[in-house]
Amino acid sequence: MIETTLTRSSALTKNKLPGYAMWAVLAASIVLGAALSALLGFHIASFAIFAAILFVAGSTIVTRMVEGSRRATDRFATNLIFGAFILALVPLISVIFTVLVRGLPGLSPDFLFTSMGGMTGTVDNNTVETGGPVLGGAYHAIMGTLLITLWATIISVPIGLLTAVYLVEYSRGGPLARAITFFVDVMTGIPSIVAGLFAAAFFGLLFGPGTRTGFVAAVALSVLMIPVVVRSTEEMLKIVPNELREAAYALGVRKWRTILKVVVPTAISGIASGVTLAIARVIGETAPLLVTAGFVNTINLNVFAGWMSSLPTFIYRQLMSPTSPTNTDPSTQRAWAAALLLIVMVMLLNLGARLVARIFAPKTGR
Amino acid sequence: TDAAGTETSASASTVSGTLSGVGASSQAAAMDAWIAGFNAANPGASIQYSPDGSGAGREALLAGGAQFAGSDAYLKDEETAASQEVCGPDGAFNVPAYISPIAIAFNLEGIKELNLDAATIAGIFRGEISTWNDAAIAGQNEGVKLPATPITVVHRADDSGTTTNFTDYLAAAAPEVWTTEADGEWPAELDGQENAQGTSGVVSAASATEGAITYADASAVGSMGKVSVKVGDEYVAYTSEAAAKAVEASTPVTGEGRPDADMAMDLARDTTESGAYPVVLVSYHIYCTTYQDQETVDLVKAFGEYVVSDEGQAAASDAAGNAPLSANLQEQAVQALRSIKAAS
Amino acid sequence: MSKRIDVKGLNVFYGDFLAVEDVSIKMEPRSVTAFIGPSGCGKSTFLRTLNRMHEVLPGARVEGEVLLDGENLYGPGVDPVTVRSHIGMVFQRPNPFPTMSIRDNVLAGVKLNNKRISKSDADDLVEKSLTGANLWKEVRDRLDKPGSGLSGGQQQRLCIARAIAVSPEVILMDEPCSALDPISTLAIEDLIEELKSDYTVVIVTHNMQQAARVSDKTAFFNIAGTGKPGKLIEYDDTTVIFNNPSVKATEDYVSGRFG
Amino acid sequence: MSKRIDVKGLNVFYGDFLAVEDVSIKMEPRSVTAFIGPSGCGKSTFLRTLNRMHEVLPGARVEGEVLLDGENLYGPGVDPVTVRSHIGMVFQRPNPFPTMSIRDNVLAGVKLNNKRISKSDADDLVEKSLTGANLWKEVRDRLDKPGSGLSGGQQQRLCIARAIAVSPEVILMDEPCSALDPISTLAIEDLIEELKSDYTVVIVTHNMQQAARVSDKTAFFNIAGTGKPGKLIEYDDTTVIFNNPSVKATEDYVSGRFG
Amino acid sequence: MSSKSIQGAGGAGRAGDKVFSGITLLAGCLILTVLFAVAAFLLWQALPTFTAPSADISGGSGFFTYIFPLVIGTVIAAAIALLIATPVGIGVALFISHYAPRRLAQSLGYVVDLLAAIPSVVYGAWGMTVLAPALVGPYNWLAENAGWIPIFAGPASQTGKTMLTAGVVLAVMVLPIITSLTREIFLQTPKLHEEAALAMGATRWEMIRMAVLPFARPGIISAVMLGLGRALGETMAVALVLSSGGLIASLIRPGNQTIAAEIALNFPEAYGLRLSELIAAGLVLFVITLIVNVIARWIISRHKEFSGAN
Ligand SMILES: Nc1ncnc2c1ncn2[C@@H]1O[C@H](COP(=O)(O)OP(=O)(O)OP(=O)(O)O)[C@@H](O)[C@H]1O
Ligand SMILES: Nc1ncnc2c1ncn2[C@@H]1O[C@H](COP(=O)(O)OP(=O)(O)OP(=O)(O)O)[C@@H](O)[C@H]1O
Ligand SMILES: [Mg+2]
Ligand SMILES: [Mg+2]
Ligand SMILES: O=P([O-])([O-])[O-]
Repeated sequence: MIETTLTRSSALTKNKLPGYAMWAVLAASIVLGAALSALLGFHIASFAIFAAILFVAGSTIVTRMVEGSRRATDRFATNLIFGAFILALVPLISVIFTVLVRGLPGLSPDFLFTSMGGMTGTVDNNTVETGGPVLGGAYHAIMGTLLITLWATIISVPIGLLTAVYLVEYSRGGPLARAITFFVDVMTGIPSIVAGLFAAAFFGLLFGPGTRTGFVAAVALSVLMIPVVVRSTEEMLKIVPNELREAAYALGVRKWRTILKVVVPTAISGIASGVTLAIARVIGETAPLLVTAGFVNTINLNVFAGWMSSLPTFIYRQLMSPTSPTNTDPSTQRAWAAALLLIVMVMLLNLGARLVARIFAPKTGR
Repeated sequence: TDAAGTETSASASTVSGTLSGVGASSQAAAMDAWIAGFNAANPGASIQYSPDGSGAGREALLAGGAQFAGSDAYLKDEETAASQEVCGPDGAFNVPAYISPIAIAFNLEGIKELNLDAATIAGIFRGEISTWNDAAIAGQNEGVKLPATPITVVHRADDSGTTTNFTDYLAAAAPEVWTTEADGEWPAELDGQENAQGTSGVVSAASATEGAITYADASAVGSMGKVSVKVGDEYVAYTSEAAAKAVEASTPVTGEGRPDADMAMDLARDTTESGAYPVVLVSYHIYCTTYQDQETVDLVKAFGEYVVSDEGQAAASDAAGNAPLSANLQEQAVQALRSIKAAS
Repeated sequence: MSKRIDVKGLNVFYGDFLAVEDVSIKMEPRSVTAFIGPSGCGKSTFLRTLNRMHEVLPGARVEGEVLLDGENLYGPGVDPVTVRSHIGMVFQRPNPFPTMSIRDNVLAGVKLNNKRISKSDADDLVEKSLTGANLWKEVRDRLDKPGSGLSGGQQQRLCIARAIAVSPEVILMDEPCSALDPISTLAIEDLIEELKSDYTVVIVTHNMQQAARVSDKTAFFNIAGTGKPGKLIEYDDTTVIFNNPSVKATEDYVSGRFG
Repeated sequence: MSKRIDVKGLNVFYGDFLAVEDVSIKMEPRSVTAFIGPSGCGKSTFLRTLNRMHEVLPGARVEGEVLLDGENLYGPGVDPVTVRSHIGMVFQRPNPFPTMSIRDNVLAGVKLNNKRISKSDADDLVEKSLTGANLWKEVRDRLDKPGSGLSGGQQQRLCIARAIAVSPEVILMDEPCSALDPISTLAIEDLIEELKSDYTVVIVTHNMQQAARVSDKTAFFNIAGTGKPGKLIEYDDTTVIFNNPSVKATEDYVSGRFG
Repeated sequence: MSSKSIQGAGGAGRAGDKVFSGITLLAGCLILTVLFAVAAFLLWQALPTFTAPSADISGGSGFFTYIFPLVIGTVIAAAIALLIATPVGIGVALFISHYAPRRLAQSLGYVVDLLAAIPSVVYGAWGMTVLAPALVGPYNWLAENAGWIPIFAGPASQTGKTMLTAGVVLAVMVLPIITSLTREIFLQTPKLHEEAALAMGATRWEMIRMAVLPFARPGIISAVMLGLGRALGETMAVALVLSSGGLIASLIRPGNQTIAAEIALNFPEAYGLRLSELIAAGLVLFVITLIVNVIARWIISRHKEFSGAN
């Protein structure tokens, strides 16, 4: 007994790799990785892969030898998790880099505040020949995206919020609630084009064939947005502690007032970020907009009449049928600039939601 | 045509309203030019065009969801019959509006031009000829240093009018090799080839791949190498004139119940006429013979006539790089458009 | 404002499970009644039937009568919401509304019901309630700060202030001190002593010393085993329960010899 | 297995905030030491420095020495993971792993070091630990049911069983009974009495009676005001602290006259 | 005294409760109605496909023969996407929730959320112009050195536009979805259980395995399902990135096609029966998501007893 105590006690300090050990392993892996990769004809990608594999294996083995298998597993998991993160960064940075590099040159006040009205291939041909600035802009598409998304939000948020309230506060887990939860999940899987076709057909039945307006598009997007709103709001309402509801009931407050004045405000920051997520989910949709909102080059600010462009359809059209087939560069530039713009818009939206969250968040004091 | 032109602008200043068209994406660039040009002359009117695709365009016209359609294929007989429901007793009719040669473009370093006959082209696109230095190719291109690069065929992934016209050419001009019928979808049996969505898709995929060959609207292929196709005994490179010549040689489509104004035509792909480039796409505008009210009729006429006018064709070819309609076709088109009337 | 509570043959259910069986008990106005008993014997459950908070839970229901000055809380046409504004409740864990200031927390019962109240009336009510909860001095100059910034004991007193702001006749407390330190506990016990002069107070506690210190009468609940219903075993003056109970189980329990 | 803990001049920080200042204290093996004091005085914080759980919180750090039989826990090259396997901990709220069965909960810590433990060894260990935690009889025939299905007191004892299964030298308990009813509390107190013969036990409690009942020595912590650091005021035999403390604050606190 | 009675009073208030709960119920039912309307619309439009003679269907041998390869293609694409995105996504989420320093973690979370919003056209364009060309080399290498594995059989595509590329693009697209959801759940793991594990002498990874992952299991499944929904239904990105074709085992040659892309590519030119076929394909996709959801629910409910929801 005394002996085990002794060995265990000295184990408090024994067997620990010195701080520089991992750097040494890293350096060794880089050198070895470079060598291996050079054997196959040096390439930065194969080098990175070899070095990474060698480092993960090497550090795990070294740790295992010195610190034992538990630490080795821990080290291995840590390496994998850092690895996953770095791995994920590669494509994501590549996407953002691509969008920035190709989009930034096209972002100008002109691009923001003019439409494509009157823009023809002749103009682009001229631009390319004379090397002048790319004319035409995405104002009409920006406004279209804002309006359509706004309307989609106006439709989806109340429905989604109320449904979530029903599920969390009223349903008591009955069959209807289970059906709603299930089908909401199914709804998250509706292919976006199907949502678009549905909205187009529905409005075709109501207002005659070929009815295409911003509002039809908003309805299509709502079909995609509602389930996201329901799901996130539901989760947020669920984590509002029951104690708060009971506190309100015990004061003689009616249930609906409790929900509106206590439960929802407590969850508002979560709800706001859920709605942001939902908007982000649909703001980049292309396929359903193509069949519901039509496509124009001119400005239309009326969602209830006339066709409307949006940033995603603008991007798509500029890429797939460039304004000048002969000189596609101006169109490509517009497309990437619009993509960048769309991302910036979502970023601002996110910031806005954070602000909302900050303002309404439960105060923790201190 | 001069008369048509002046009359168009004379009546134009008075037209107003909104005209919606849906249809072929091949015309999209030209349509931008037409809309811009027409709007400049007729500030009170507005035209919108959604380049959703030819099928979608015809579908929309027949369902009453659009006042005109752009289509790479003319209305079939049964579609014409169906059009009576929304277009009055005479139904709808086709007017050629946009003619464009289809270039057969390849990506081989240092080679800008190759001569090929239809059978060889068909063989290449069927994958039967798989390297660039194949005897079939070399035999027609003496003096050209062909590499042993494998041929990568890039075709359209989406259903497209370009594919229809290209396969129609192959089926007509090289029936022994190209045994499948013309269709907008690439033959399913030719599996395992590269493909891409849209004209810009195939062009960018082919430009990025050494040894690739594709077919695309001539205006879009840029600096890639182009094939001169064998017509009769000579090899013809695509030019606007050569394309127009091929269209001239085509035969009008006749059929039960087609309105008098209809200008649908079957292209003579196997023409041997000297200087004609038969790999060409004709895209139509499809209008109703009868519209509900006079205002729409005026607007449609004005727009339709502007499109086929010298001015309109020039604007389009400036912007989209296509081939203008011949004077003869312009004349016919104006006549046809004048027959549009309001329901009484 | 204080009222008598008279419970007659009450059975309390969770769905089909009978949690508390056949309780009859009378609680006098202007007095403190303590409920004691082992965990799971139904003290909380029973307490929550006294202001119809029980039925907030799905499947929960009640048989029998609870009379408030002779009026049956479970009678036809009685609105549970009205009942609760007459019978306030304080919970085990302090639960101020996190989105509201101290002031708004006190006014919650009024404001959440959309009752109009003038600024000066509101100020008076806030001061009165907080004073009544022995909290006024500590928070008077930070009324607009969030309630969750207070210490646990202060939060619990804030909850009491919130409960008395709607001027109830009865105040129910479910282990109000179990999450608090001894000093805060003492403050709350003092407060209960004061509240007694205006309200009927019913308190559930695990702390026998606390029951002995604050209550006039004590009810001992017990349970025969898991899955069995809880029952009221003995109900008498606190001094009797702690010094001279008539039932053996009570004596075992209060002397810590239970089990 | 029991070991002596010797703390020398310990300062505990949360970021820049000094939560506990300059504590020096010796805890003997095979004894129970109780920490008492008002809420927020740093009892939990200090307790958590004894097995380096403190540093789990972001920004938390420590100055000074904690010697376990002469070895500094905060010495260079000491791995906190090893420290924690020598010094077990039981928390205020019972926290069995909800996704594990009772059996797996007991074995959770053991399996970390000894993956290939044989079935019969494991069975023995489960029985021994559960018996040691006074829980064996109650759960022997549902060892494969989830631990979260037990009552609060049972869950707390399960957590103790889990802690002793890895045969630590010291067991730290942070208000282990505050969420429990008196019967469960009694069971735990009995258990602490037994644990003492094998382990060094340190317990934080709000319940002065409990401290008096179970501990051999008692440490009284206090705090001068919000934002000030907590300090060790007096540390002595439990009987001395409760009957004849040398500091006035201690006397005020243990007699409930504090404030 | 009567004013203090518990009787009467509050009829109006009760009505408020009724109205409000009625409205919420209505909203719930509206969602069901919309969903059934979508299903009915799909069925109605798809009907001609099921009644048409099989020779008239694309491919000439009936709808099943037509749709089967597409279903398989869809499943392959989604499977590749999830096989990559699930472990990486969970890894990134763990990195943000348990490994990265606090400040960094917050901004990282923000960036990841942002990525969920990049329109699919952009991912498609990126996949087509950046990723696919970059993968040609590795594909050639794979075809040469690992060609005996059926999924790497050569000759490799010379444009890089293959199923594997499409799968990778889809993985990049669903990664933010999985990451942001699982991250939230990881962050909600009760401190109680994490500390229980740590106090027992668990290393960080052991703590994660003991406390975090079991707690997050149902959430991870939901997140993966949400990602799967996106991967199954994604249209534009696949349409742009994949050289489509018939069913083929090799993932580095042109071939295979997903339902969503098939619809997007052929819809513009489709009319009549072809249109109805494509909508029938949409219906099939809808049914697939339904089945997937049923399976997910079943998996989650199977472990209810040990779910940690107490
Ligand atoms: N929401 C509920 N649904 C079903 N059964 C419940 C519910 N709440 C409590 N019970 C059961 O009712 C019985 C009484 O529980 P109750 O909480 O009233 O006991 P208690 O005396 O307050 O215990 P404690 O001292 O632990 O608070 C117990 O058997 C308990 O399991
Ligand atoms: N995670 C934390 N971050 C910052 N400060 C903290 C944290 N936890 C506790 N504190 C502060 O440290 C001080 C001591 O807190 P601690 O929880 O140790 O007190 P305690 O004596 O255990 O109180 P209680 O009896 O309520 O458990 C308090 O001022 C508290 O606000
Ligand atoms: Mg209770
Ligand atoms: Mg504490
Ligand atoms: O005009 P297209 O149909 O070939 O795109």
